Amino acid sequence: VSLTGCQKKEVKPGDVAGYDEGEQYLSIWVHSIEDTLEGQVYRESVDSFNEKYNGKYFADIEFIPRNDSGGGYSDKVNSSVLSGGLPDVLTLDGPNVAAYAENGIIQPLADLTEEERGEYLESILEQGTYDDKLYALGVMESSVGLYYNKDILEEAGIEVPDADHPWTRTEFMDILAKLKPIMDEKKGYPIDMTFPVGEASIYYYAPFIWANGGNLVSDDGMTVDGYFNSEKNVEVMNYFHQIVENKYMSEAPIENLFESGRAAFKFDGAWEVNTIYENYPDVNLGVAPYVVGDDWDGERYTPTGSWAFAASSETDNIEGATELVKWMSGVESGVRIWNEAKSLPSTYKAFDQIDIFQTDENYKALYEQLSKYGHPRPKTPVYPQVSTSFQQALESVGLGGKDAQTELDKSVERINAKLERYTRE
Amino acid sequence: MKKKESILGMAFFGPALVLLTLFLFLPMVLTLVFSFTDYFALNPDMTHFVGLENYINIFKDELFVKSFFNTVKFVIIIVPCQCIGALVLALAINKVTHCKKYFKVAFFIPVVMSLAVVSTLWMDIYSPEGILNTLLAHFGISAQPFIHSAKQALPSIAIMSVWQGVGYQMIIFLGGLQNINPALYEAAEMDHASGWQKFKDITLPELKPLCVFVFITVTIGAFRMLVQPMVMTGGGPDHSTYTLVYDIYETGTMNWEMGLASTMAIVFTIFVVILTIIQNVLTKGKEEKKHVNKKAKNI
Amino acid sequence: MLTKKQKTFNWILAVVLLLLSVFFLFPVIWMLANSFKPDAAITADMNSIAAFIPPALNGNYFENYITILTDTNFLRYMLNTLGYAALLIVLGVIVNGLAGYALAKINFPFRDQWLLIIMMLLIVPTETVITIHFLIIAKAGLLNTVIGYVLPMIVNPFNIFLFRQVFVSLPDDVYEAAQLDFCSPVKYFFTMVLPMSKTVVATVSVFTFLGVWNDYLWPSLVFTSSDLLTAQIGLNSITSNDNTTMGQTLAVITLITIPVIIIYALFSKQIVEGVTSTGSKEG
Amino acid sequence: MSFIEFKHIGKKYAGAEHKSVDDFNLNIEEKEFIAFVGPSGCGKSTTLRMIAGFEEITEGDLYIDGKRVNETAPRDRGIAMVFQNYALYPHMTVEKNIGYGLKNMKMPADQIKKKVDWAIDILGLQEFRYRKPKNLSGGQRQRVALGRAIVKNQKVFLMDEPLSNLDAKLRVSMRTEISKLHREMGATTIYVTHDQVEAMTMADRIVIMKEGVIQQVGKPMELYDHPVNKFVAGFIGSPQMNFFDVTLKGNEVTFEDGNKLMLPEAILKKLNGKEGEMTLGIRGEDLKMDGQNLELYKENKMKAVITDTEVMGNENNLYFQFGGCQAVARVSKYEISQVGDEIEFVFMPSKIHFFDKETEMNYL
Amino acid sequence: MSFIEFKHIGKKYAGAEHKSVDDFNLNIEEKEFIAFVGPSGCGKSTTLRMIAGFEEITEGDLYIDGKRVNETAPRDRGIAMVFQNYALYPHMTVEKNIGYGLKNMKMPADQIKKKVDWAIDILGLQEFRYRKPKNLSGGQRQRVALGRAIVKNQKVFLMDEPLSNLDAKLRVSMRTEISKLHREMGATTIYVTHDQVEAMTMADRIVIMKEGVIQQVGKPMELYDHPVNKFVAGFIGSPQMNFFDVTLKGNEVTFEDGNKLMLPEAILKKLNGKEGEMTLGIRGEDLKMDGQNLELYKENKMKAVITDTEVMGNENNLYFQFGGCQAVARVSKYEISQVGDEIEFVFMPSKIHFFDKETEMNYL
Ligand SMILES: Nc1ncnc2c1ncn2[C@@H]1O[C@H](COP(=O)(O)OP(=O)(O)OP(=O)(O)O)[C@@H](O)[C@H]1O
Ligand SMILES: Nc1ncnc2c1ncn2[C@@H]1O[C@H](COP(=O)(O)OP(=O)(O)OP(=O)(O)O)[C@@H](O)[C@H]1O
Ligand SMILES: [Mg+2]
Ligand SMILES: [Mg+2]
Repeated sequence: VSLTGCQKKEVKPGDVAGYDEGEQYLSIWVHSIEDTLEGQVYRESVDSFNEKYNGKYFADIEFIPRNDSGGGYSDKVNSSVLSGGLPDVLTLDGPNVAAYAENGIIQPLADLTEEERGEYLESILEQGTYDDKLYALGVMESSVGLYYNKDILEEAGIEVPDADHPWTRTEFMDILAKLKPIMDEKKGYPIDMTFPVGEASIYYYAPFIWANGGNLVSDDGMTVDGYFNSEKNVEVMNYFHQIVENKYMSEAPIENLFESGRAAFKFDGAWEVNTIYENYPDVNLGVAPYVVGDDWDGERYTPTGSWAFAASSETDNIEGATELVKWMSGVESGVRIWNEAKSLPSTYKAFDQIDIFQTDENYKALYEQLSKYGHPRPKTPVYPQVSTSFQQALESVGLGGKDAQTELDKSVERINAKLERYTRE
Repeated sequence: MKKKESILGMAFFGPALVLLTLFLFLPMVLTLVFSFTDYFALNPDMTHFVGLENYINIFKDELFVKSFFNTVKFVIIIVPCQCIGALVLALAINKVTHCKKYFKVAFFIPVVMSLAVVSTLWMDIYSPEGILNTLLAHFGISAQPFIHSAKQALPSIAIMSVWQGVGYQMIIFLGGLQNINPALYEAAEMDHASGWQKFKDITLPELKPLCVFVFITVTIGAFRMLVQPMVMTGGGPDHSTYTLVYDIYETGTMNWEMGLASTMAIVFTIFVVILTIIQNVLTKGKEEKKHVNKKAKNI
Repeated sequence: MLTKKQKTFNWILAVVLLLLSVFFLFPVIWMLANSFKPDAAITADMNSIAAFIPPALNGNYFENYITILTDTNFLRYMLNTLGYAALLIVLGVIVNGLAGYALAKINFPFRDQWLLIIMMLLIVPTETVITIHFLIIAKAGLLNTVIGYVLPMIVNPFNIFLFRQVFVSLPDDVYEAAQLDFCSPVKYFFTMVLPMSKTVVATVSVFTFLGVWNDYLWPSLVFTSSDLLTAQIGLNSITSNDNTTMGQTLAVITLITIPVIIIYALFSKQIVEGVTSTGSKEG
Repeated sequence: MSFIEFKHIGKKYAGAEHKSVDDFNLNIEEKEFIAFVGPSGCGKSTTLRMIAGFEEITEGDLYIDGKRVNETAPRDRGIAMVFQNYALYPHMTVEKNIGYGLKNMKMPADQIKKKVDWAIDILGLQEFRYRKPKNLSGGQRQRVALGRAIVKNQKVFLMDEPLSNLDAKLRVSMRTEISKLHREMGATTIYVTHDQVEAMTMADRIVIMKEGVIQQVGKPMELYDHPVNKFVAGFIGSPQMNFFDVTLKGNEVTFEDGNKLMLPEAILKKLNGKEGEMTLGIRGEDLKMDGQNLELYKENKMKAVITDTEVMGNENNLYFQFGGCQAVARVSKYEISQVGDEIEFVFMPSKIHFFDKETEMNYL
Repeated sequence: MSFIEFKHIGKKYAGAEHKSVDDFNLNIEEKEFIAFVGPSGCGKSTTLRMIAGFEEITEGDLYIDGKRVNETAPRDRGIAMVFQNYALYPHMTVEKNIGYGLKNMKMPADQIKKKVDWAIDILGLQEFRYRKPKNLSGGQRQRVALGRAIVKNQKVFLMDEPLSNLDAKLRVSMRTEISKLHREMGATTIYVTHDQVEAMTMADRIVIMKEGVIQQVGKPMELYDHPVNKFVAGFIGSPQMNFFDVTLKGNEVTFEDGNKLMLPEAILKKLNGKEGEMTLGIRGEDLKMDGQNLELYKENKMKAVITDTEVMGNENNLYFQFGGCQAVARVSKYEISQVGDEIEFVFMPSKIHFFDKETEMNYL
């Protein structure tokens, strides 16, 4: 079955406004339409790239819409792999780096100087690296905060520790227990959390695994048995079930529980800070450090990761593509993405240039957590399977109360089936 | 003369045939071919022929089997509810003398709204503190988890789906009802038929061909259930709302396992085709039997 | 003739239906009412009857709409979609109509077999073949073009089937009369068959419109240029934007729903008739 | 008291401009066979449907067997009806169609069978007993519709153009069949038709309607021989009665083309001195051209040239110009004429009618 | 050479057991008006549709104006046709319906208008000009269908039961209209009908068919007076010809009930010595009961008792038992009789027919 064949678009100078004779043509796909704030940032970044490298490179951006359930952009990439016609540079979600690299859809970037590497947050470099080679650089980073309602904790007389001394699971469970009667009175729950379908579950809750000394996959990404279903992970799963069982969280999600002052804690993305500031000024917001395992010894564990730029394997101009990737993920673009779309940037300099990360304690806390303790999601070509398996296990153990070990073993089986493709030869 | 007609026929059918070939037959054939391979979307060059392996695997796959039964459950709930609901609505609207036009539009409105939009709205309805639970609280019923519980999620989605689609079938039935010769009812009135007898002896038999049509479209629709669970529950909780088409979609698009997804699609299609045929044979068979009886009596 | 008993029954029926219709309408009402409110008001009204009542008329009544229409290209997307729908309706009616006519009235080889196959094709879920559509369109170099978008959507087994069912019952003698009036088959199709089958044409048109209007996946694959995007994509990108408020989201959804409702209301009579002629002849 | 009484019955459809039936008064005796005739849209079906109870009576009172039935449900009026388009139950066999009413009346199965057998026998439907309506020819369907009505033994029998869809031959035989049934069953029958031959041959009395108003009620030959107005005269009889615009002065009738006719005393007496412009009417068969009559009325002999003939087999119609219009004479096949022949004919004086020019009423 | 020639034309529908039309031979002259009659299903429409080119001719050759047209497309045969069910274009106004053919012939617009105006005028459709077919009454639709055919000035004019859906009154007037049009336009016309009155009054010649086979071709009165077989004799004429089973011996005809009739020399001569069992046929109007005839044929006077009467206005049908069957006599309205009256009547000897019992052929 070979429908494959290079169908790469031939673009000649003059075909596109701005593409002049003597320039090298670089096509780039982004996963957002031009109309969105994010899309506009990319458009601006590409424009400034073309200005900067006028006469040398010309980058031509295409916007490909993506819907909530992941359709659209990824369908298009998948189909283009088959039909040929991938661009020189494309965006991809952080956890997919391994799969794309393993399957030869993207190629390693040209070497970066130490200085260039040093600009990026460690989590970004980590996310973009597979098999010791750097494939992708993101312009955005993300983080999840353990938000708390200052007024409620004060009322309960609970002190919040600093980033280097987070609550352990046991401590946190005690706090929840303490909050329970108070929150019952408010017709709420100690913590506003859910195990949502999709990517969010692994994103929010895998840190509990890492901070417990556990892991989901082996370092090379090719083994899960003994990792995914390790005893440590069983502990974590059971921990979540306890929270549910004790009714510290609502079994079914309730809209705006935290925002309306009926929950003391909430796990949510960094954007939540902005949302609360803008829409719920009554909530006195604080950011606590992510909860750790009882034996935590300071290793990285907090959620990170976002879409990144990579050079497709179809590009024969890896130098140019790398330039474009660097530019798109660079400081200037990072500042822009914050200003326009309120996404966290990916470089230290960018954070430095944005006042709010110095002045606002909550943003500052998030930045600190990210830069010090950020941990990328598992790097394995079967990531999608790992992610869904995690979510499903969490759901059936946490909510369903099933036996954690059995569930995790089942997951391992399912993931192994997918891994077979890579481990065959 | 005959030859001319053949040419004319092909000329008329031609454009559709070309497009059908390109966009339906070819994809189906490709799907069939893929189903015997381990075609992986991210790495098409590495495709191997694997024989029946995929077919064996999917039937060993618990999730596939589960999604299969979920789908059947959806069909079992949706088909009778939607068919009967549509019929009842149509009968009522046909009968009612006030605001007929308004009703025709009102019940159809969910049909014209996109599934994604409707699903989002219903998530609010079903939410623990949503309208429905608020309403239940008025009757002293404790809050129900609905789409957040493995037990209730599937029926909840099925009900929403019926709600959304029933207007379409209602319109079909309404058309059928308006086609029934009113003189038949007058004749039945002369023949001292009660309201129920009129329904049983005139309305139902007259609507029968339409019922078959509606039944098939609703069944196929229910089999193709995807967007509602995707938006509302993501197939959960505990895969209780994970459907066949959802599985196909995830396997193919999210997990890039095109070979496997193709196998599922083929199995799915075969299953529905068989069902349709059985259903056709059943209804036809009945008629033929009657025919035979009639002949026997005539002799 | 109505006896008193029947009259009372009719009133009861109307009331019951009215209540029931509220159940079918409330999402729309909720959506409509809230699309005029700022988010704070939406949250505040959430669990009371106020959620179904639009706010009092004030200066920023249409603010959500204004934001949507000025800050985004949504209007443009809606117009695009209308254009595609129009194009697809015309092409779809011609291609499917011709095929349906051939299957109904012209004797050509394997006609009945074709019909059977078309009925089988009704089952194929679009989701499973869309990737291959994309491949074909990509191979043909038609990505990001209107033609590439339209091409796979033109032919539709359901519509062919619908057309056939209606055309079968067209009287043959009109065709014969037209022949004696020197009318060619093609001309007959366009000047006689289609005008005589207005109801089914209306039905197919509305269904086509609905399909185009609510489709997300296919346009998202084909189109990359924002000049060409469709309303559903616009809706999706607007709603998935974290900065979009609930009210704005509802305003977009309202904008996207209203045209469909209007079109349906206008054509409901034809649809009822068109649909009937299909089903009832089936048995 | 009569069996069915219409008292000032009127019907105005919702939204209609005019009344479809207006001030309808009629008494029908038990066992009578009444035919309603009139041009299309004159209100025949409407009246019938008011009797059956399918249309509301908007004015007046309807009595059946002494009871006012305006508000009675159709099923309680004791009526059987044959519908214009049969209205057979399409999914039931002939047998079931006929027995359906009895079944609903909770008659025991063996009695139903007896009744149905009887009807099937009478109507000659034996071999179609297990067929469904769609497999029957028009005539057979018609008979099923009749069967459905006759098994029920109701006192009133309504038929709405029951033969309109049959071909001429079948129509004739069904006519006899219905007459026979009526004689045997003795139900009061109201029969709507636009075919005057049916009405003439079957009915005891005919009701002629026009635009919702009764024009004349009477025995068939009464209507034929003594129509009360020009409408009735023209409607009954085929070919239509000949009408001439004439001026009467003394006993002399002057036609537009100057021809003159002398009236005998008997007619003048009936005319009661009326004079001036009027319309003279005479039927085709009353224009005589046989030797005997030519001899008898020779002082009034007229001449004309035949412009057209219609040969009907048993008789011929001769067309010619006379008195300023086209006239037709109906002669037996034994009197043969060709186009172009000059003929002589006379008016049978006793068959002449005079109508008022304005009111169109018959003077005689 | 004739204008239309059928040479051994046959038609067998695919899948049918029997031929629907069998060995059909007929020559039609230019400008002739031919009527096809016969019972339902006898192949009339099939023949007509073969002429138009809508059905394949499976056997034999068809010539129009000297050219073999078996394979010619309908539009090239120079034919205009009025369809049984009008087949009007439902979405076009009357005017457009009539002009559509001309428009397709690329006639200039002003000429079309003239033609259409002319047709609309002739047919009295002025006030319906801009109506669509569904808003017309049956008779008006009929006229539009006619109009569509006449504007095209074709040489052959086919009509398939064009009046079957009209009421009696309208039928009579349309009959005249069509005859007039035929005379004015002079197109060769083939007219299919199951109504013999239409055929008798309009056609130059009538073709009687039965089960796909021509039974007789001839002028109307020829068929009426000299039917070649019992089928034709029975089919033409209403009420049907009386048939009696008789035995002929010498000049004595014996009926089943023993009544005897003496035949005159003239008939015996024609019978040419045939004797034995045969069928005697005589039409109702040839059973005479007026004084003159009773006197004339008094040696053959018969007696019977009237069992039923049909009053038709201008005439009456009297039914009675005679010769072992029910017989009918047709008498003028001037001869009045009641059920139960005993009547005397005679057979008009010159109108008696004798048919072979086996072959049903007319002996005379
Ligand atoms: N439902 C209705 N609404 C308004 N007017 C009606 C309705 N039904 C009949 N009419 C009108 O009432 C009048 C009488 O109609 P009716 O059906 O009684 O005529 P008819 O004598 O039976 O004629 P036909 O011989 O054509 O059947 C007609 O003018 C008709 O247009
Ligand atoms: N398409 C067909 N296939 C098979 N047999 C047919 C077809 N059309 C007509 N016939 C048969 O051919 C015979 C002649 O039919 P035709 O329509 O010519 O009758 P007709 O004389 O016009 O009768 P009618 O007066 O009822 O219109 C009938 O026996 C009929 O059943
Ligand atoms: Mg009527
Ligand atoms: Mg015919």
